[in-house]
Amino acid sequence: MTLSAYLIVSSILFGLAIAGMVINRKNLILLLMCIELMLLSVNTNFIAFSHFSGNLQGQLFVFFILTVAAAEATIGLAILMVFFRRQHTISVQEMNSLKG
Amino acid sequence: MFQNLPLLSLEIWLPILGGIFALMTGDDRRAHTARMIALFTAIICLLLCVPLYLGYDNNSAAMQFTENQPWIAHYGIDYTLGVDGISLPLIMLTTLTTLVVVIASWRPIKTQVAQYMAAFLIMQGMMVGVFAALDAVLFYIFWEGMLIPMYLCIGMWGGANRNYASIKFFLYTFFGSALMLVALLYMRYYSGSFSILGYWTLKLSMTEQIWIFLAFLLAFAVKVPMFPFHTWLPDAHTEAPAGGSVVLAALMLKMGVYGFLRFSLPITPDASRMLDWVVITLSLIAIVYIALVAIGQKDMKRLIAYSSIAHMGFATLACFMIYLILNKTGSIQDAYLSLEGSMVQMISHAFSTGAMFFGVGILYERYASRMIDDFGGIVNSMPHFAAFFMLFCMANVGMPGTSGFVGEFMIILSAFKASPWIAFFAASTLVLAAAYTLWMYKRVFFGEVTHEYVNNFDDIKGSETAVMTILGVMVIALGVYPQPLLNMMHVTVGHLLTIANTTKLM
Amino acid sequence: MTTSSNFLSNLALAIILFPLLGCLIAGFFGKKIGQRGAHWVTTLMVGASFFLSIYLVKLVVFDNLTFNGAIYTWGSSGNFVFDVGFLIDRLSALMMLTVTFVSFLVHIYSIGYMKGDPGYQRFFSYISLFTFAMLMLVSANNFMQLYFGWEGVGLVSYLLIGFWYKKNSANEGGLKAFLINRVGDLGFILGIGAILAFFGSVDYATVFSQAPALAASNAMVNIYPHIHWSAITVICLLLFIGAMGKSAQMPLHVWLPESMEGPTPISALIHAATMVTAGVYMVARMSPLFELSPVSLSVILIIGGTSALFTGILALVQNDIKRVVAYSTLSQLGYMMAALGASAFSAGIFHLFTHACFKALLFLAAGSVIIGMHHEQDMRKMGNLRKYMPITYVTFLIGALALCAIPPFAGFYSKDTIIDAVHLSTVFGGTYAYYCVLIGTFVTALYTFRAFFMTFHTEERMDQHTRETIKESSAVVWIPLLVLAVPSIILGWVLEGPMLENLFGNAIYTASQYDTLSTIASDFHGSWAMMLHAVFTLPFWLAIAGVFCAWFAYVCRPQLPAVLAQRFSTLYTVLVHKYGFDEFNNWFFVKGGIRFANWLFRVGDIKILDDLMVNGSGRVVAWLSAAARKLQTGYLYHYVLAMVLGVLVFGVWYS
Amino acid sequence: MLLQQVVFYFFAISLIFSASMVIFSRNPVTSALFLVYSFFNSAILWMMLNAEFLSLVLIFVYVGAVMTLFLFVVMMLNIDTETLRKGFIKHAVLAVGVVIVVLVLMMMAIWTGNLAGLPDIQAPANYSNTHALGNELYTHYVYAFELSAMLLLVAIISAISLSHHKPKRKTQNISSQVDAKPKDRVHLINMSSEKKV
Repeated sequence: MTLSAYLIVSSILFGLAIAGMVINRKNLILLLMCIELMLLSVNTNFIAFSHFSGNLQGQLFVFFILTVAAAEATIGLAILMVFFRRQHTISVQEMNSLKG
Repeated sequence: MFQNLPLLSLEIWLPILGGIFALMTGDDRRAHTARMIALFTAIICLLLCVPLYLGYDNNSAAMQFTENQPWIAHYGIDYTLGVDGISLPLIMLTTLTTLVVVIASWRPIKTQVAQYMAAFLIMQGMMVGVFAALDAVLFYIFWEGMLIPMYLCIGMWGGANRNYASIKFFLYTFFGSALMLVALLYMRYYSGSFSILGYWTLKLSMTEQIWIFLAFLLAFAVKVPMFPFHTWLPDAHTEAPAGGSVVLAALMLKMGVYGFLRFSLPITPDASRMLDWVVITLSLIAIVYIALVAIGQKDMKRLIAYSSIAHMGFATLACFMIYLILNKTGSIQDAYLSLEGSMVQMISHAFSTGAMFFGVGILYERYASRMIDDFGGIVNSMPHFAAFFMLFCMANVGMPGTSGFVGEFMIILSAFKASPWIAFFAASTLVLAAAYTLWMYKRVFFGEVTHEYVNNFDDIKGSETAVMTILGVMVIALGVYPQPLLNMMHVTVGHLLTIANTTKLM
Repeated sequence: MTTSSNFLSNLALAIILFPLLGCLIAGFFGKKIGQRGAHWVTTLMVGASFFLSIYLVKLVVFDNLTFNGAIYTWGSSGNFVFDVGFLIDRLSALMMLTVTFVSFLVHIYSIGYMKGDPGYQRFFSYISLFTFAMLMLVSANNFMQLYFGWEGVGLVSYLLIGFWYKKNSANEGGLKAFLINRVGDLGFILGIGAILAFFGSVDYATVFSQAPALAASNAMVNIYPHIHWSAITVICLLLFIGAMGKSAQMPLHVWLPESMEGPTPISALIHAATMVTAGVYMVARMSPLFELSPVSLSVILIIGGTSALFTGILALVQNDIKRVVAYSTLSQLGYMMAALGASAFSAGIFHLFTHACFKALLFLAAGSVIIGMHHEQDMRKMGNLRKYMPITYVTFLIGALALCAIPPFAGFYSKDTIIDAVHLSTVFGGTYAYYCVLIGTFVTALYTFRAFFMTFHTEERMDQHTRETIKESSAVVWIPLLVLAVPSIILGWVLEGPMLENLFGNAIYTASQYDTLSTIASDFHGSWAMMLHAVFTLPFWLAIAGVFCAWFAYVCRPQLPAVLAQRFSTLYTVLVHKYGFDEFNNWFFVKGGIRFANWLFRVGDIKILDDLMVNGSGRVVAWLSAAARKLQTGYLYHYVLAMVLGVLVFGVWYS
Repeated sequence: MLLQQVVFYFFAISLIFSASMVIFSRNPVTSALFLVYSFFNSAILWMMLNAEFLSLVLIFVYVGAVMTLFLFVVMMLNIDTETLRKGFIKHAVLAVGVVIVVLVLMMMAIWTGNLAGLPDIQAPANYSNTHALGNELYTHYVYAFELSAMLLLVAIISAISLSHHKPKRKTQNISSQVDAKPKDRVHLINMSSEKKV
């Protein structure tokens, strides 16, 4: 397979993730899932480049991205839990206490 | 044995370390431990000044006790310390003042003692750092770092309007020094390192000098504070706790004048010579206008704060009056008096004004008010306190035999050389300072007891007497025999005058 | 330095430091040593100083020793060196003797006068401190130390006027005294600045030796563009402003009557005998400078003459016994100044000495009366006190006669010399001053004997209780009176001759063209002859006329003064209001100053700087951020959308 | 080669399908399950790129732990999905626009990127991806590795501290009971007595 094929797949995946964020913009949990999708596409890109250019740096990077993504997902979900406990909803529409 | 110790580093980091230890004692259950740590640290720092003073060579204009470690070598930033005859007295003043503040806060501060003590210890380290730093970045870090404990000090232990005052204080001073950073970076671009002494020898064109001078002027004028930039000071003083006011008046204001001496005069001598009238005019306005404003104050702390501004006007006036004198006679011998007067004025102001702020703090502790009208006839219930306060009032009005006289006398005398009218406006302080200080004294201390509660005031005792005695002794000692202090700075001042009198234009 | 001059400096040091020691002991350990301890310590110390001063005068005047040198270097800066040092010559030695003499007697007197006062120790500490400061002033060999003493006596005067701090009028009087003195000091310190600028030194010897060269070089001070004044005149005028403040010359005289709020011994010591004469002493000490500036001599002469006459007139309408004496002090200070202006420096100092004795006597006698009257000072409530207080009566009479320049009392010699000197003076304003001092003799006699008659003669006007308890004061009070009465009688007779000859030696310099005293000296044939000659002079008869008028108006026709006051009501009002100086100062400087200060604070600091500039810039930021915060909806998805769009724009831009 | 292409296209299409189901599905549980499925698919793709270790990590760690967490949270929280989906169509237009721009940009990058020259290198038979990664990770990237470990630790602690409830105890508050005064308990009020009409 060529590099382009992988890249095309991952960019479609990325586009879908963005679309998902725009469509499901009120559902916090789906937003988190879309972020996971984005990371997946990015990771695929990294691995493809790593493979085709014959070095390991890309994979190492993915390793660290996975670590960070795991941490981010955990904390994101924890925040979500706290938020739900307080507001009894996960609608992003209710999250406007940041408004200046 | 002391020659091998990095004394200046110790003077900087020991109090900061002490502050951290004090913080570690946590809440008020271990307040006494925090107090003891603070006292112990402050005493050690003061004792460290002894080898500093004894080891200092009065006959050398070079920086002494220098320490030099590469820090961020890539950008030419070094950890460089050193003192000369201008910074050494100020460092000694800093350590003494902190000790006095620690003693004075022994009883009045009852909540968050550890944090309070830590703030002052850390502030002490930072301030010594400002006076000892010979690297511009190091200087800048200490310069700004000092604001944080002070900000916390006003914001946490302050009076009713403390939020406004602390934010005003912080923003004002921070805003002032931003441009200074630009100037420092600009000069780094040409000199290749951040060494302040390197800046002194840097050749600069007139345009560059003027811009750099203006940037410094803004930074230091806010800090001093000079006339149109002074309104943060009365607010900050009014709201700060007594210790905070003392440090603010005794030390922080000195930073501005120190900046003029360390940066403006030697780095931009030609611009200083050209624009000396700006500073002189503003200083004279400070002396006359601010003194008049002080007369009308109803709040004691505000009144003393205004008197502080007027007194610092003397110091800045003297810094730049040297150019008028040099233009007239061309001999730097005539300008010594002015510049040394400025230094003495700074040190003496620290004692007299600091002591007056303590005095108001003592009254505030007895009856939570700073208003003149809330007191009256205090001499009836607190005779010893009244006697001490009279001494400091007299120092404030420049009575011979007290420290306040020395600086004023030297500056007014040299002012006549510059111009009789400058001397006249400067000397108007004799009348105006006496008017506001003694009128306040009369309303607060003399007369019949006007409020019932005044009768119940206890006279000063214990730590309060100790503080007043220390400051009183300093005030008298400096007034009766200022020569040791002057000896310390002769050579340095001469060196500085030579640099300030040498053009930098190519 | 030879051993003898070394000894002289140690002697002077001892004289000066003894009172300081007494002050410190009484001040710091007042509670421990108690009232008796306090007065013993201070009186002994000052007494020691007094006796040492006698010895010093013996050494200086009879053995012709002098000392001029530094004790220690106070400070130095560049080429300028400020020393603390002594100049012990005939002038300063005699001044030290006068100061310690009066101070010693006042110490003794105060033991009786201040009895039972809660601030007893404080009082003794203060007057010892005053003695110290005054001695520092007198013995200085440079302007810095002169200024130290100058301000030091001002401080103690402030503290002592406000000694009874519960009395509001006392506090205000003290404040007023201090501030007006400070106005004078402003001129004085500028004068010192000018001296340093032109001579490069503040040492008397250096300054005096260079002064003729400076006068000859025509150095100028640029007062205003294109307006130049001679440097020596500027220096002298500025110094004289200082003297005007301290010696209460018009128009800076207003503080002295107010200073009578202090205890009476203080009025005697500070506000009659010593401190207020510091200005006279200073001008005499600076005679080598003043002699070079005819303009300043004129100014001194005119101001001195004016003060001598017009403040004397004010004493005519005062009813407070102390105030009468206070105004007479003002008037006598005017005489001294006029003498200085006429270049009769020795005569001025001579009058200073005699005045110190008889005015201290008058004040202490008045104090004795006040003790007797249970601290009542209004003469309208006295009368016929000679019956109750014979010693006070006699001593007051001696003082009054001395004051009125009736021969052979001390005042006659000194005042007569002054009047002659002013008459002979050739500088501008001499004639005016002569008439002032001449009429002044009449006025002096009139008010002095008015007070004398109202107090000691006429019918008894006190209330019943006072009348029953009134009695002669105790011995500690009347012994000093007697001691002071002696020099008040003989001092003039003794000193007139030496004074005209060469009492002060080189300490005083008189330029030959102004030397009025040498003319008088050539006509002088001994004190007896001068006394006998008095009956042929105008001042004598004027004084007699004054005494007679006082007797006529207050003893023979007691209703006359009221009639006169009604007839000349405008004049009377002007006098009662003291020519309106107080009203003007109050209205212009005090009220106006405070109003101006408040206005500056309200408009300058609060409105313009704080509101407009500081908080104004804050408001601008707040307004801008209020506009900008509409962008912050607080909805997460808006931010996400903005981020996504931002990424897209970024991508499109760089693609 | 052909087999590889078949495998690639199958799983690529499957990946895109599952990803679109993630965003279009009405039920969050379905979404989460489809997300799991798309992780599986991409794991296969990664496997084809000789990244065996990472693809297995993706399955074990992501699917095994993170996605389970997701599912857990989704099920635990009783979410009213219907209100959350309002305005779906309205935003779809915007979404399509955004997606088109993104795709165009990426395609442009891919076509103009001159990527054809890179060969598809197949690893030698004894090549161990895990071994190679480990070699790098524990030598050159050891600090970064330690840091990521720290990061995970911090994440664990913060997650626990965020979601940890303090248990509500039902013990008596002695001091407040002692402090209580009669007048706090009973509030007597005066009322005017009613009058008969």
